[in-house]
Amino acid sequence: MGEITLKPKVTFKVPIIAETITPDNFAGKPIEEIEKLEMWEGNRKTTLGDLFEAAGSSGEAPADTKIIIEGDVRKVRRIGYKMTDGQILIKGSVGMYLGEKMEGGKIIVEGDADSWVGAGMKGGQIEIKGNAGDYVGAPYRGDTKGMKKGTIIIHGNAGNEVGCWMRGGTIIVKGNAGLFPGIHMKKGTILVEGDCAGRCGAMMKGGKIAILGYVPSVLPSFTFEEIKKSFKVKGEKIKGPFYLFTGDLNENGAGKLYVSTEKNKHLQFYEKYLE
Amino acid sequence: MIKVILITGRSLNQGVSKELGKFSKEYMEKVAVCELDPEDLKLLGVSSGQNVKVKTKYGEVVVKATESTQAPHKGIAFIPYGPWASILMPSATESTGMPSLKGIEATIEPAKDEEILDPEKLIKMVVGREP
Amino acid sequence: MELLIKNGYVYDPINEINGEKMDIAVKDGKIVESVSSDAKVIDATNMLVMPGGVDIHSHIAGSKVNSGRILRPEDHYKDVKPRTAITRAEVGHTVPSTYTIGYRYARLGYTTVIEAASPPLKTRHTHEELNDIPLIDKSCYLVLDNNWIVLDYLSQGEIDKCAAFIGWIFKALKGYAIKIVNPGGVELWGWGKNVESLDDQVPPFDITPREIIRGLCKINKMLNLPHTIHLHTNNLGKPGNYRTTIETMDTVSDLADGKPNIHITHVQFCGYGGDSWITLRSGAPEIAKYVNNHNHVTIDLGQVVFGDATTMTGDGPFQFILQNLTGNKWKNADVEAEGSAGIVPYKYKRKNFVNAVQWTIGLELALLIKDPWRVFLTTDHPNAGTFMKYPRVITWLMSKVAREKVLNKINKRAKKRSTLPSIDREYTFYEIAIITRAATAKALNLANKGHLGVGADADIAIYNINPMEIDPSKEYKKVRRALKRAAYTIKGGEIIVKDGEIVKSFIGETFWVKPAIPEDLEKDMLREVSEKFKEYYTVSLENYIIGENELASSKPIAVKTNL
Amino acid sequence: MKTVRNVVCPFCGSLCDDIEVDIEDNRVVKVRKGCAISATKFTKYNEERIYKPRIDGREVSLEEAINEAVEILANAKYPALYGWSCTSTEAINIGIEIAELVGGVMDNTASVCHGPTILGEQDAGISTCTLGQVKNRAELIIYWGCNPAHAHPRHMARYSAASRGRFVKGRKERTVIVVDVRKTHTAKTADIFIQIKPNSDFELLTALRWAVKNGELEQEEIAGIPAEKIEELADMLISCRFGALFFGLGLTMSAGKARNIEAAVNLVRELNNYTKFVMVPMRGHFNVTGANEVMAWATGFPFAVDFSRGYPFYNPGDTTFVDVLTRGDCDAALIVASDPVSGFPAEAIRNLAKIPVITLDPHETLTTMISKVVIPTAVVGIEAEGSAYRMDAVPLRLKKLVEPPPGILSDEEVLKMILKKLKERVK
Repeated sequence: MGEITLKPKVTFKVPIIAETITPDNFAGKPIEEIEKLEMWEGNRKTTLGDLFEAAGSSGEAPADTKIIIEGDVRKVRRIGYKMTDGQILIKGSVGMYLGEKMEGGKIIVEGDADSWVGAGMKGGQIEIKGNAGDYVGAPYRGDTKGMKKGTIIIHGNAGNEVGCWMRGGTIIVKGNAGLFPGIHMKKGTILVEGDCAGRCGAMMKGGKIAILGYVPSVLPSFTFEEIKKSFKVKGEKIKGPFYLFTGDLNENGAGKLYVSTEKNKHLQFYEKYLE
Repeated sequence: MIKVILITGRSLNQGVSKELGKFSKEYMEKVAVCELDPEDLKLLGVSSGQNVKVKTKYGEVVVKATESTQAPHKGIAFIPYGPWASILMPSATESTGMPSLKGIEATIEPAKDEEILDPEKLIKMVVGREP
Repeated sequence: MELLIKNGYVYDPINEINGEKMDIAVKDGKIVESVSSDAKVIDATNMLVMPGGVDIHSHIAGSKVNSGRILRPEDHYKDVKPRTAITRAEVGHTVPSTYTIGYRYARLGYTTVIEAASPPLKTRHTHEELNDIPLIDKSCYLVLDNNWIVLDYLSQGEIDKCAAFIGWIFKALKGYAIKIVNPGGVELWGWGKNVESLDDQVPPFDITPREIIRGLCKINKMLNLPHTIHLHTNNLGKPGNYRTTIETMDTVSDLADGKPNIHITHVQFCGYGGDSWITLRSGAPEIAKYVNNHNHVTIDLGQVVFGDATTMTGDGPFQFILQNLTGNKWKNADVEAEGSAGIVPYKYKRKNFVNAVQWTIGLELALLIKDPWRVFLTTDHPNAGTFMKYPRVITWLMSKVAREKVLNKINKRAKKRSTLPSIDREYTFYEIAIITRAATAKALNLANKGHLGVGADADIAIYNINPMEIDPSKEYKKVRRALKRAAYTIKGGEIIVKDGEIVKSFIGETFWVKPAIPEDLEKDMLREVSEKFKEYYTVSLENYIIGENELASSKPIAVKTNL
Repeated sequence: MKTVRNVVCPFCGSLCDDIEVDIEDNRVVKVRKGCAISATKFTKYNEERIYKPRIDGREVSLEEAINEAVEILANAKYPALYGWSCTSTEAINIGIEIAELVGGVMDNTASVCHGPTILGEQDAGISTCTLGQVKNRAELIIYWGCNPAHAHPRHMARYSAASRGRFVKGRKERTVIVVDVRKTHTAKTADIFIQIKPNSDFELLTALRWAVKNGELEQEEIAGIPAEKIEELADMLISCRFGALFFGLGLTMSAGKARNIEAAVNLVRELNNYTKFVMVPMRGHFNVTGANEVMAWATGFPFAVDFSRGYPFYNPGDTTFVDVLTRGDCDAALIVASDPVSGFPAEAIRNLAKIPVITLDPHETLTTMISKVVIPTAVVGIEAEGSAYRMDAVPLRLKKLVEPPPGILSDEEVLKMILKKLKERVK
């Protein structure tokens, strides 16, 4: 396994577009060539070498290339764009569009990640040890091609619209989630282990969402089905019990929404429909 | 002190006084205000025209309390758009471009003896220097 | 400035020049007999030379097009090009930005394009966009058939005043021809309804679609307008509608005087046989038969090209049906006292039965209608595909092999039902020059466009292909590649494209008609109209009028009327 | 004295075009037909005027100010250009070219107004119309999260509730419903007032749609409204011949933002299966719609366009001015016809105050206070002409009524000068 370490040379002020930071672009290249990779600092075209100190050596193929980023890269965007294999480890917090359209490999962030983590992701794994912003896995405006495959794990909290337009794959939020997890979702699984600000599964057509914590309410276009003992994520059983809802009926959807019964006593009134 | 949901918005007075100038007396009179439900005023022990301090997670500001003509809206406070309202707003937009300018949790307390800052002082306070 | 285009193979059907090797001389923006020895020489040896393309129906500017842009950011993300020292940034795929439209048409060798439908109240917007479309000359049709003032006058039999109103509106709003969109049906869409036949009543006007069409056809003649009425049929997009289309053509046959008096647009969308989406079949043979036997009709294709499209039309009720069929996002925008617009993103798929039938219909029309002077190439951009696909459509017309390649990939049931496999006709370059420039210029009565005779505007397309050597039937890919990127496009005597790249940019002209209306009649009419305006509209009559100074490069065309 | 008729009012998105203005000695002396705001706008436009360009508070010549502006923009790595909603479409169009040339972020005030409406539309579409359709046909009108009595004072009389149209003759022939968190002055004129809990519009819109679809509501109360009342309301919406929903910032700014609009779009779409229904955003500034239109035709996107890589990139939340400022991304700003400092959250203002700001405005504002370069301009619609788009995207021509003060040019002219110099400077 080849390892390349990148360190910002200065504190970045304007946004850095760094879609060239991928194992695919690094593999098989000597440091001098990696340093020549194109980057954008605001409206100036520049190179990786101008912005980052690069050290180490890359592997022959993306699969055996690991990129380690040290320092503050909160302004740096699109790291891991379309990567197919290999690893990126970010030892801090990172900017928007991390792992956009990623197809394979693994990205680990030790700090926080800004919005659009794994935007339109097609495979691989992203793990954020801190918090994530909004629109995890979501496509750009107007587009309907959300996350298709792969896994995103967020150990902290996530913002609004986790898994917007999701078409497959798995998103796990170990902390809390904002409004609208699984909005427009068609397929795939979202697990929120903490609380959720609400409106889960709005306009969803399919897929599964489970909330283990508190939810203020369930949308009126969801219908209560039954109480379920457990919920499965990637083959692993998550113990309930859960209120199970189907929706979004406004979209003739058949998505499944699991909400913890214990943390949501205020939803008990639904139980009258069991009789 | 009472807890309210704060909303901001346009008002006719704000619209008219804006055209008289952002530094005019009228603008400050019409915009540095907080419209409250009569019941909320009573709870606060404040009468229309007295100053109150509005606090949110994001900031605090002294404005003049007025009795709302668009009541009932118990538990809801209204401040017209302008520099006094915006200090109380979150800067985060939830990645939409739009800060949440309506529906923010706030507290209101009487501040009869505290001064309402004019726009110049307000900006100085926000940016921390002479503009 | 002088130019000499030397040794090209020239196709100039209006002047009956069919692949003759000759020189074209240009001076001060016009074609001339000869130029001095100082002229800049363009060596067109072994190249194909044609007049600049003239697109008779394309949605390029105005509120509807811009609504499409706003509605579809996903259309734009992948199709971008940074600015250069000469060009503005390019963006947009099926609904490109104004700049992009100008550059892309120019690259194809097109130099004149008409916006197909502008609601009068929003025509100021149309002009603001036309002002920003570089390089090409342009104009717009005004949608007038569901206009309340027109309907009031027609239903009251006040045809003179109606003509005066329409004449005035061309002067006031700077438009070129009368556009008719689902006459009567769009007015009813104001209540969420539609018409189903030419003889349905349109309350409260006490008028039928047939009467609207005939009335406007008569007025078109009274005003002596350069183009015919330009008509989008009733029942568009519905199985079995080819009958409505033929009925529509026939309803004005008695008003004709040996020349075309009606243009039916994007006939593919109104050429459907069968009586449901399941029994859908092509109605092209029947329509072609009618057109072949009646010389008062011209049509354009609205040819489907597989892939992304954005449907946009003034036919609000049709778009409502389409959004229900597709479930795609839908914009509807009704315009007070005038009409509507609807937008739905769409993707044509080869394996989809309906889409495959649609694809065959356009080609059948082009191949079964014998007279190329009455059938024009369009994709009803961006409804059936973008204008960028014209080279591809041309190869389907020129090559049976190219058609068969697609036929083998389309929905099997659609292929079985189509007459297309049995058609052997292949267009020649001369015929292509007719359906893409000569005939369209003629139909628009643009005397200086669409040909290369002395006095014509020096709008010229040169393609890097040798028409004497190439066999378009077999080497259709070469044809496509050459037509996609003109070797040179010359606009008004200036070289604007070289080797498929924009080398110079400026703003072309916006032309519009200025009919002469008797003063008294106009006064009478305006008195009535200004009263109606107060009731019907939310803007004043004065603010409805567009000043000539609002056009970046205004070219009025004075018209003597028969009023 | 002369009287100019059919003047378009350059204040709010209603763009009333029937104003009559008396002019004497190059001054507006009387305004007829306009609302209170309009009358003030036309007569008090000389209050707090700026008469001389400034750099760092020092009065300079126009040329010096323009040169300084050009230097700032040309040197910036990520400049932002913002405002635009209170100027002519022509001026905005030049702004776009400047943004493209300097590789900046071009945003207009829609981003903090009806930007969410556009985002909602981009996911779901919208069934809309020009205001005359409502005037002529609407039997049922809903004002949701908007207060035209205050924000668009003549809207109800000219275009909606109380307007006189061809098929519907006036207020008595219409049913008016107001949905708001307060009993606003608009609500006080309504036939039905639905007082909704703050931040629960999405739930109510969703429930209404479900009720229109004849679905069963399993909750007894939604958004503070009993289920039976929601069902009744749904029946009313279905039963009218033509319904119109006007909506304001009560939807775009409260929890859910763009998704509230999407829910409204979906409700209206559903209603069109039963009757005719449309919705129209109550746009605020007089040409914010024009800013969206011209940006869309020139760049493909209606607001929040990032040109840093030479072509337009759009992603509100990233490329919107509030976000760009809050993250501290931009290193210079050009503000035209807007006062973000009096309307933006504190963090954004703090960051704006740290960078060189160029401001074009006729008047002293909180933004001119913190600007490095201030260039005074003419008041569009009074001292300069140009095009503007009404809230329903009807384009109108603003008139020039009087001459601006000596030496003061229009936004369009000043921006043209900046563009010209920039073109020489940036190759």
